[in-house]
Amino acid sequence: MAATAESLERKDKLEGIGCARKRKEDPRFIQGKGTYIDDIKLPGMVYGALVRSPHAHARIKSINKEKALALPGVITVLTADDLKPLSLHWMPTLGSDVQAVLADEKVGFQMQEVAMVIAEERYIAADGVELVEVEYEELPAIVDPHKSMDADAPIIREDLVGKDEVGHGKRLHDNHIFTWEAGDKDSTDAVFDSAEVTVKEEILNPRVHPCPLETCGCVGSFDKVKGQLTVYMTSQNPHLVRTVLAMLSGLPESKIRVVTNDIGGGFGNKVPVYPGYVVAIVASIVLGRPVKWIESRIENISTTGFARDYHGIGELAADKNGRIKALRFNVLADHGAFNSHVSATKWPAGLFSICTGSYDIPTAHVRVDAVYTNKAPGGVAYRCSLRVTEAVYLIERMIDILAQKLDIDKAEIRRRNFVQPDQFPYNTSLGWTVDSGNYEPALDKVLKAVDYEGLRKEQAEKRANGELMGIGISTFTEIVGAGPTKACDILGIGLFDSCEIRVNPTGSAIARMGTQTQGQGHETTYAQIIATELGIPSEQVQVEEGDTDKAPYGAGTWGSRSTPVGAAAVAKAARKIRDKARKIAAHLLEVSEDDLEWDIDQFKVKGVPDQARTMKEIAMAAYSNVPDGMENGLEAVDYYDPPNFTFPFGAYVCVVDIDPKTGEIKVRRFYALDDCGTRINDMIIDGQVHGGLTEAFAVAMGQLVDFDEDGNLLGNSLMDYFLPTTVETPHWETDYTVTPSPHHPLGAKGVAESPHVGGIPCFSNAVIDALSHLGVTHVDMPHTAHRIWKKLHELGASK
Amino acid sequence: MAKTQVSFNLNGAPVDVLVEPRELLIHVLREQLDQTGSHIGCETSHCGACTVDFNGESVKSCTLFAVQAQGAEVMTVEGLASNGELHPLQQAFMDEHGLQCGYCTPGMLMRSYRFLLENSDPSEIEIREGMSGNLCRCTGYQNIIKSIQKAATVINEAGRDEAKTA
Amino acid sequence: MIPPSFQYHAPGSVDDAVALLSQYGDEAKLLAGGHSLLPMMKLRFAEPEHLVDINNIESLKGIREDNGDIVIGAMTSENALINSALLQEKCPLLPEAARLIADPQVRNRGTIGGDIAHGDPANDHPAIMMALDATFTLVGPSGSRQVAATDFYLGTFYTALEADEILTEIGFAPQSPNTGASYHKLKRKTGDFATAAAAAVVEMSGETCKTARIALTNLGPTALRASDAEAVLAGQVITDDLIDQAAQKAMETCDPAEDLRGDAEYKTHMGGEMTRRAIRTAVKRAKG
Amino acid sequence: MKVTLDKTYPVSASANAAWEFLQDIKSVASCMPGAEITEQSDGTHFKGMIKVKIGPAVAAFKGDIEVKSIDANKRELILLGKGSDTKGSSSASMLLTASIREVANHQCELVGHSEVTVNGKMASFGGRMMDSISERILAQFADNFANNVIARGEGSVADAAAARVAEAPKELNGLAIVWHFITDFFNKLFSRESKQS
Repeated sequence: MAATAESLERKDKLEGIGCARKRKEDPRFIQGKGTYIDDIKLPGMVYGALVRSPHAHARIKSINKEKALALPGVITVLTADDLKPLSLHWMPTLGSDVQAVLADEKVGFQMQEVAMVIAEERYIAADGVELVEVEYEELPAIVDPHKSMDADAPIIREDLVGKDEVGHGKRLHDNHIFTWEAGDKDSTDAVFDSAEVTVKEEILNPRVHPCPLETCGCVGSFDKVKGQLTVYMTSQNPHLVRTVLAMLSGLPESKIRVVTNDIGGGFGNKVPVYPGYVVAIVASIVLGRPVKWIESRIENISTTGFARDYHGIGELAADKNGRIKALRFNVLADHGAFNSHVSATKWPAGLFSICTGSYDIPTAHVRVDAVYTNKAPGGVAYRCSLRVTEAVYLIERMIDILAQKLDIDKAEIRRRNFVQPDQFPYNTSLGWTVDSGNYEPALDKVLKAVDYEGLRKEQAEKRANGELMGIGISTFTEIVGAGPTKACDILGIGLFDSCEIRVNPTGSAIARMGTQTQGQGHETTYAQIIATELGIPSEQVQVEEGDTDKAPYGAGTWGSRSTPVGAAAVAKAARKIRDKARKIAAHLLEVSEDDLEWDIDQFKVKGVPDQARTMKEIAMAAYSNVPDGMENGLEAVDYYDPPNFTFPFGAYVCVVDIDPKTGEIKVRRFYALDDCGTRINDMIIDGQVHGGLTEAFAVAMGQLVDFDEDGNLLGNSLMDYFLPTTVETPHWETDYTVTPSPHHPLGAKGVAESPHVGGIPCFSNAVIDALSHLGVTHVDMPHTAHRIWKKLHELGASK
Repeated sequence: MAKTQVSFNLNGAPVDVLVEPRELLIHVLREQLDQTGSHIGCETSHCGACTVDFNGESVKSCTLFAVQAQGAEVMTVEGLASNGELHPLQQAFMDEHGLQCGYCTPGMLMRSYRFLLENSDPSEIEIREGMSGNLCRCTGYQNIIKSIQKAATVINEAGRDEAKTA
Repeated sequence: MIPPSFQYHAPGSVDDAVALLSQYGDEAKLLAGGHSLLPMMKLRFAEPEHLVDINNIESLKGIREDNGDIVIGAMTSENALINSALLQEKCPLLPEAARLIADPQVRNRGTIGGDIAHGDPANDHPAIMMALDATFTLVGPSGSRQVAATDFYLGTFYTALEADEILTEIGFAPQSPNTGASYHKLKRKTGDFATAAAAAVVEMSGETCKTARIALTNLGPTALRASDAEAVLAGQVITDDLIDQAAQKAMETCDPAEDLRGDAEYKTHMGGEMTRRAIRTAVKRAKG
Repeated sequence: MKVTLDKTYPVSASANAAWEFLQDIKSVASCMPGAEITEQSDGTHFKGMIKVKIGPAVAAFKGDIEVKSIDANKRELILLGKGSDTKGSSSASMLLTASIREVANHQCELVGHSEVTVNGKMASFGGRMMDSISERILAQFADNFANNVIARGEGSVADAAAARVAEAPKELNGLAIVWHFITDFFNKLFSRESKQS
């Protein structure tokens, strides 16, 4: 019908939800016109460079600035003693601990910040760093977290001696940070004692680093006359940072402006507040000049925001048919020299208790003990929600180990344990309410797509003539979108998020957000939501983030919050505007609101199609002809506090071939099905999945932040740290099902982290599956050729 | 340290700069000449974010002293579009979602620009090898490869059309 | 990551470069491709007072034939080797190996001379040069001299090159008929140095191996010539079993240092495996 | 980053002559290329420095030397040297057990066991090169040691040795060693194995 064709055309013009439209942010990037932190250039700007500790654990005997200060162009050299009078030599961390801004009498990890040289030029600052003479008294270092709580272990944090807790309950040792537990220990132990089958495995999530291509940095700019501090910085959460800076500096938040501009990737690395930022800002306040500090790549990998370092022991209890009866996970968490682990106040181990995964596990108990070591602080969520990768890795590995023990097919054992569709909303034995899920159809679709049975046949034939082929499966459930403010806060601030929309008289719109894109394409996807909700073409919707003077308060973009929380706020704010628009339309059409129905981009009178007012017309009226008693203007703001997290899930299959003579692993095929609920832009979703899978590949196959026995870093540059190139990176096949979140205004759940979280165990499961007939149940990441060959050689299978 | 004058052509226009011998080309391009499209990602010549076209070859400008550019022809991403028209590669990266955070993009574009001049009709494997000196953390490369394939087609078709009309 | 200050010299001739080296002694360093030296300077490990940039010396660049021999200028880039029609026809081994070095951008700056003169056992050209029986021309204050690749490497980063000498040319005979060559390199990823690599040049007559030259990369203090492995093949009818024996001999030649790439046991076994693969391919190519 | 080295070097002199020299700490130290004793605190404690020339880079270590024990019966000396480079970016320590073993009438051996530990920048970027560096230092030390011992004797042999002592490099010639660091820095590419031992 003509009407349908006409309305379809109007709908297409909007380029709203479901349209794979091109990104609005791309034109500036492809022409080299992005504005990243190191592109900021301000009049009178000077440069800061950090003097860092060569030792993992040492007392500072003396710091001699004289030679550095004598260098022409060096303005000042700041140390802890200079920050003390301002009591800025220590700062609070996001883990309820404190961290030295500049080393206060002692260093606790190699490359710790000791002093900052401020100079007129970048090159002079670097020369100045070489001239600062620091005398150290070396102390024995703890590198292995298993030794942190030894009776004779050296005390890493003398500042905490006598404190029996650091924000999260009782400490058991001077190097202990907290114990966190969930579930019912007694009943879990009971089930294990009487179980038909149990499996147990030590499983490490090694220390890795998110390593975005742009390192961290900032420009602090203090206007002494206005008493106004402007901070340009690489932050995934500018509003929280502003609050932290206000707490630190004593300046009112109204006098602090945090601006992010464009960010060259974050992946969790750009959530915390780092010493370099603080010193640059203090220097700017002291000098009254803009101070720029930019990390080198080596500083980035060595000191800011590592991830994982979770040393787990997984146990499952089951019956002979592979039905899991109980789960018991114990983890030793290495948090480095300060607990700057990013976590909501009530969740010192993040959301680790999602570790029951997609499975109906009636009884469970988990315990996480965090300890200090002489390594860099951190524990950020590397392209995942807090500790979710660690949780999913453990359960997805353990269920394979159980299948191996019972000789049950690894797809079949998952089927037998899936939470069934009619069980949703499903309350896990560790206290979560999973709102929705439909796991079996997803798995079946993937197995069919890759001809799983055919692959298993091929594997059997290959094994017969000594070839190594592995098939990995991962059927994961994520938890993202932190989160309900009743459950989640950081520094007392709830993890809601916000959107403010203004519709201009001529019908275009601007939306300002509390979230912060780092490449996810917010300028495009948020505009698409507004297009669909308000009938304004997404091309005419401008989305702004990352300026605390302009945007409403929000907790930022991490833990896949943008779609579950930010996008919900967009929809809610848009709907408030539509409600007002309906009143104006009724007024213009001289009918009652109830006689109106919304149709794509206009309100029409029911049954009288030609009686309508478009949003464009309504927008103009909002500024000229509103009903009596109504304010002019057409805008709304929404602070969205989600009722629950969202639970994206997926089913992945990976096929690998291993060369037994070299240990080299070739990923033959990787098929990823994701269910992120309502899909806003397929093009962008696919891009996110490709990226997440590639980071999962990097973690599984090569990434490791390594140390020698004295705490010296081994491999902290891109010569050493594994970022795969085009040649190593596999080709990705993507697919999807749609199970909308029942509580999200759009039914969307978030996607960027699923491929990382679900991908890592899928790679490991494939590699270990290739060796399983040799009796191998587990090998730790990273799966390098050397490690695989050694394993094969040890088994006499490297021929 | 005494500064020396260095003169070269940047995106077709002559430029003169005063530099210390130790100043890296990437710093001079970004800070003295305000061409901030080229980025610094690793400083050890591994990531390729600083890739520029140098005398008709792709080089990593973080591992070249500016004094070595005396008399050189240097092209950066800012010189890729000509008289207001995007280069087919720029258009293709946008059409095929060949970028996310955009940080590696100028290096990707400058490398693929030279790569397609070296190999106008590459296979996927040739593209993967030709782009192996540029790291990306966001895209997983798949759409970057698609973008380069699409640009190659566009450029070749344009070439054929010109040949016809000529 | 900012390099320290230095004085920059860009001589236009070998004589001028040698004069500068003689004048400044070990305060001076040669700058070729710079992809090893610059990161070292940025880390402030290397702080030379003088850098002698030899990129402007045209006479050091190019690939030519000189009464039957192939002669390559020391400042010829890896990509120039890869793209040389002459080499592809008369010494395909060299382009094949060059393609496995670093990445495209680095190969535009990296030079064969820099790779050879480091004496770095991890570099690829030293083993290739041994397999090709190449000769190096070194020029110093007292004129020029010739050193065979097999005599050039005295220890890790310790070569026959004197502090005031420059490697100017590399010469070797083109591949003779009924000869096949191959270089197999195991590495972690694109741009990586070899975990282990082997070069083989094999001359066949029918099923019999007339001569064989085999050399190994990153499996000892220098590139290694695997003479014992060569001896196993020479004059024999090539069989899989014989190739295994040769690989075994190559493993006995290996003395690798453990590093993050792998321990000695792994590297030694990989040396054997790469040798096995290099011989197989070379023999196949020799038979055409 | 720890390296343990066991080395034996021939000395063409009597065991007694060698042992006598070995107890003269200042002279022994001067056998260490680039090393010198700057101050003697007491009978067993000294301050000194060692300059290791690494190609164009010079690493100068300042530190303390302590004589842990002198055992005349075993002809054994135990020295502990600890120091950090003047930039403070690296530190090193060496526990040296040196003893003299008689072989023949005018022939003995210097038997050295040393444990070298390096921390900081050098360990991170050059750690796996400590082996060969320590070896070079010790080899040159042994040379100088032998020459010094012989030089204390008489006759043309002694004169020749004395001449060699005079010529001996005062700094460790590590021209090659800079490349150790360079390639180590490069060679670690994607070698992910832990070197903890």
